[in-house]
Amino acid sequence: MPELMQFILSGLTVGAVYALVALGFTIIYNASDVVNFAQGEFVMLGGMITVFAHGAGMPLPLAAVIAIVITAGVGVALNKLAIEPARGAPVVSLIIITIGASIFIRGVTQLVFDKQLHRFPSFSGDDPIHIFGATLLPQSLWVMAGALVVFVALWLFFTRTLTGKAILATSNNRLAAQLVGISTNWVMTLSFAMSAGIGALAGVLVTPITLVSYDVGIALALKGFAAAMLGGMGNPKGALIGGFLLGLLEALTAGYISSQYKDAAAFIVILAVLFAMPQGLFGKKTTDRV
Amino acid sequence: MSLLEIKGLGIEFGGLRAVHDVSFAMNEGEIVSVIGPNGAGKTTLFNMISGVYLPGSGKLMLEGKDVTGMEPHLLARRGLSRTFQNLQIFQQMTVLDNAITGYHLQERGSVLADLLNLPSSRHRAEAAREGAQKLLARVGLARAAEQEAGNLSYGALKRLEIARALALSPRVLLLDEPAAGCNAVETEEIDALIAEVAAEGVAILLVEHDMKMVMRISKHIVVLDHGEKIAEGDPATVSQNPAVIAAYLGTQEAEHADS
Amino acid sequence: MKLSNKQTALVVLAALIAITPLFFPSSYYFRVGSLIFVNSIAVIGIVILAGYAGQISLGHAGFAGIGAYACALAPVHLGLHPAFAVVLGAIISAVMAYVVGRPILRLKGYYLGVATLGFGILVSMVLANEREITGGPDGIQVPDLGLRAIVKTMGLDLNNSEFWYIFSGLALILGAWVALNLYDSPTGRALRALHGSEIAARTVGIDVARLKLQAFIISAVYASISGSLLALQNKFITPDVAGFMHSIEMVTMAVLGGVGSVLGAIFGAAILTMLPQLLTVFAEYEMLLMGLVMMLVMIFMRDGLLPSILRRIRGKDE
Amino acid sequence: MKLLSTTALSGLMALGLVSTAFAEIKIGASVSETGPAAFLGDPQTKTLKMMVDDINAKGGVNGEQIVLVIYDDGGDPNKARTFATRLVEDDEVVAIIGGSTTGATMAIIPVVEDAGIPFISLAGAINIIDPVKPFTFKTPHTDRMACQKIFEDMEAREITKIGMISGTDGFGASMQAQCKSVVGDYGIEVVADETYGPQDADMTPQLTNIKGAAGIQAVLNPGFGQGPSIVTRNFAQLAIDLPLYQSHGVASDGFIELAGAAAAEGVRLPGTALLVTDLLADSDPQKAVATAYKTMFEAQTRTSVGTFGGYAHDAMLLMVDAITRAGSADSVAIRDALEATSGLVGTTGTYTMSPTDHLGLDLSAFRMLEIKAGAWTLVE
Repeated sequence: MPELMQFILSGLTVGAVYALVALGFTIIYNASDVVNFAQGEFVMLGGMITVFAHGAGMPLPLAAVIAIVITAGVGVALNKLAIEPARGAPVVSLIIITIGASIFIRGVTQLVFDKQLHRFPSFSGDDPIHIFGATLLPQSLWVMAGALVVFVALWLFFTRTLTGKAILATSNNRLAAQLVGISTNWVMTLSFAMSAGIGALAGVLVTPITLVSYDVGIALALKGFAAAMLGGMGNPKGALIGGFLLGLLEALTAGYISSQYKDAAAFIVILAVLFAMPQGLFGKKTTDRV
Repeated sequence: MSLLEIKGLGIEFGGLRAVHDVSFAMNEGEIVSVIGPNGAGKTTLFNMISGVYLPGSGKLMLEGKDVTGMEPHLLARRGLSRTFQNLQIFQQMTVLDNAITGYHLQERGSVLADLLNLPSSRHRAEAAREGAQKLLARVGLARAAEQEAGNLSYGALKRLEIARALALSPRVLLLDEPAAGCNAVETEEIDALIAEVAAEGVAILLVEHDMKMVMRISKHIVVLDHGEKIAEGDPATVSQNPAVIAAYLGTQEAEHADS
Repeated sequence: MKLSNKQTALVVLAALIAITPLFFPSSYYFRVGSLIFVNSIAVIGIVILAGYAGQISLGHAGFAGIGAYACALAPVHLGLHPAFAVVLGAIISAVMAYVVGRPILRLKGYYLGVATLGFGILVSMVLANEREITGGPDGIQVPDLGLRAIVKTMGLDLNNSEFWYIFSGLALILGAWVALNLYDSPTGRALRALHGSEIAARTVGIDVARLKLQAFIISAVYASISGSLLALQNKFITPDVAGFMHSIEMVTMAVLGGVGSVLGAIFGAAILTMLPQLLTVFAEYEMLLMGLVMMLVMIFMRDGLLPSILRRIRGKDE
Repeated sequence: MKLLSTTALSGLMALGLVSTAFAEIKIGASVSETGPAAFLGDPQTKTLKMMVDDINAKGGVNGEQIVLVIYDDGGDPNKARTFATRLVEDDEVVAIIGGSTTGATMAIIPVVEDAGIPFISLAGAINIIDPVKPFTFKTPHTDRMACQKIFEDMEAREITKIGMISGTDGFGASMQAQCKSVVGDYGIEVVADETYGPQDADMTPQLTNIKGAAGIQAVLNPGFGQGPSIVTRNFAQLAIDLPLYQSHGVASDGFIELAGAAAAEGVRLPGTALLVTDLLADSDPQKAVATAYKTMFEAQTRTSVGTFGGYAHDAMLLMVDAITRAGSADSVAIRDALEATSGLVGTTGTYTMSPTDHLGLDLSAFRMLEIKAGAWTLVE
């Protein structure tokens, strides 16, 4: 079954990309109940800044670190300038603010950098690894490892650290969190910085595979959003599994059914899952309180 | 046959028994109160009776028919309406529109007629509007009719909710702390209103913390503690029941310890 | 005689549509005007769904796509006159809204968002992939409505932009009238009630699931007609009409202008339709400014442009 | 509020309410400078601007300066139509260049045909000029010609069974359909037909299926943007030992860079003289034009020149040539002159138009290129 193996490896590669984007969504959502549609732009910035820093002569690892730090800064700015002033606004307004932010970031990026496609070398070369008759590029392993590491780190962060618990507490009840002495502003700043940083890390990891240009963010954000909702928004486990599931679904549909309708298959499954489980696979059940 | 009969109702949230095996019955024109310390499960019981929560066990009979697990809007059609402990007012709508909404079952009709503003639609709306204006006068909110509901005081909103619930011309009315947050005068007005409505033959189920009011107007009292019924009877019997006293004293101590 | 809110809104709208052409330097402005009207019709649908009933949709362009392609395909394959193709599109959209809406309207907030998004993407994907029927991503020709020629025989010779300005202007007034009727009607009140508190709405006897579905269907018909008018006006249509960006554009227009009111939404549609035309002077800064405007309005004028502006004007009067 | 009034003011200025000069020829353009087709529109915008500057610096056309009014339609046909209306009705241009994508072009056509304004499209599809419309011309080869060029090469290599993997964007889908409609003429059979989305990250499942198709001898990938680079890399990853053909959609140095020289080794595609200016014989009529454009573009943008910018170059060249010959800036005169274009050498090929041919190129203008050691070479 080398074909099946190849489909699965492809699905895991693409799924890891989606999972990384979905994990970024999770943190901001946990801290603020905001689904940040500019998350894809963080990924794009990670890739673009690395490309240009590397192009300016910096070694790749340094360029990547710079990209992550700058993007985290952009995330903090987004929170301070756009999300915090809009606190309490309805869901649609927040969607429009974050979409506005994503258009803005794209607009700035194409001015500062350019509109061309870019790529930088894979971290460990391009010699395929052979697994049961199928092949995998070493960069895919980097992306998958990245998704897993980020997941484990987040999981530990949310369950083992005081700050992580503070973020969850803020999400559950902002006022109560303030009453017990949590600085909710700090929590928000931190979660936007983390989300943006993870997004940028994703950009650094995936650019050698997917290439990058100023407008790759929307498609990534949509898929990441879908993956996060499939898994259940706010749950890192859901984001990880949702991402991989989506990637596998697409690859298997492309392999066995129709490559034209692979995205359709993914969305039909999402609709079916939400029909059966309105909170996604791992989302919290909520009861109306009256 | 009683108008409303509750037979062994119970529900669990995540393994926690919120309400367990509660039974009682009420007839036309009766005022029955459910009392008990905070967290005893009164509101949860209300939510089950009004169809907001699906009961985990037990039965709910309305006019002898099993209506367990029926959705709230269907129960409303069968003559059951309610108010809420934490106000559920339509904040963005005017006071009058809030009250008219109570007439939904009478004023609803063809959507097409509504879209095209056909005479049938206007007549339905007009009839509901007149009814709502009368009801607002009855609860003393006639003057505030055109205000946005969000601007009203807490006490006024409580009365608005009662008006909205009355608009359904219910046979059973569930009032969840109607006098909470009201001053003495307002409480008295609500008190009188409840008695008046009951006199018209409506069965009223009441959750209320104002014990003076409960003792004064209830015909029958059901006492809950930790989700279970610990006593029931007329006000005099219940107030002397040792279990009831213990439950209340216990919570009072706990409350003191808290503060 | 004192006018009701509804009458005032309709009079203002009709007057604006009738008077502004007097100031048009060229017929290009008729084109922009007619686009504003066509967009407004879709946006009124969003007002009914999101403003009245409080439900979001990130996939309404899917219905616009159905309406548009009905006009492209029905005349060719079914021999239907384009005018009836508009009706057919609206019927198909309504049926689709019913089928899709029943399961997904149970979802709330972002979950409803992703489900509607999925629907929109499915429609645009079918339109792009079924090349033999739909012409694929490069689009398809749409037959002429034929009405302009009839108007010409009646002695009124209008160019394409002028004709569509008048035609879609009338359609918009009709659409606004219907939406304003709904607002104050029993159904409209029930929709606004379930927006305010779903649980209270249910306890007064409102069948929430049914009403949400009705709002969804009505708004789908608006989107469908808007798509049809766009297709007939452009005489050419591509799957972009059903795309995610078009869905977002609809919602943005509604919310930016003021999703709670029909006039506000039309105002939003007007601003967002004109903005790209105005921003052409800034060339490469266009995108950046577009994003900036979206963010600033939502942050500083949370209820939308029109309500905020009106409030400011009234505030000065007092 | 201040922002709004500023925008309104600049809007008025843009709408031309503030003075215009005289003795000038206004040429309009609507291109996809941003959006999914920015790969096309971005170099096209730059090319048009630098050419107009260059022409004006050299004294203009017939002694008059050219004014270029250019709008970014983002590849959205609806916007393209609005901008076309604006160019015709408001800016009152004498001719229009643009429509980077077929969709945008098809939306512009009714406007220009209605108004009688000559229009040169920069998009590929054959139905732009077939059937011929009086005022519509185009510079790029049709996608059908690209298919024919590729299949000719396959035929010469005795390839009879191929697999196709196409992008689902307009470019890929249109070329996929055209290729399938002419493939039979060359005795070639498409035994595997796969697609991918324009933003997809991995095409190994599709390529695995193609690899497994019985008797397959070559693979063709119609598409543009990042897709073909990823396909090429996946092709190498799966070690598919077959000839890979790309389309003219990726005919620029950027493709070799993105796909990587190793993965792109041996890839063939139909390109234009632009990519191989150094390899052209000095006697080649295109050498001078192509070299001049390449030098100018690369000096001003510091990005490598590509086929798409070349289309805009040729469109402007055709337009200026027609205006010169017409001796006036009258739209109908320009149209007639355009139709009478004969032997005009552009970067894409040599144009000879006629009332039945509003493209004026033949297959000879395409050159089959092969990537060897990270550079373009001519296939003889």
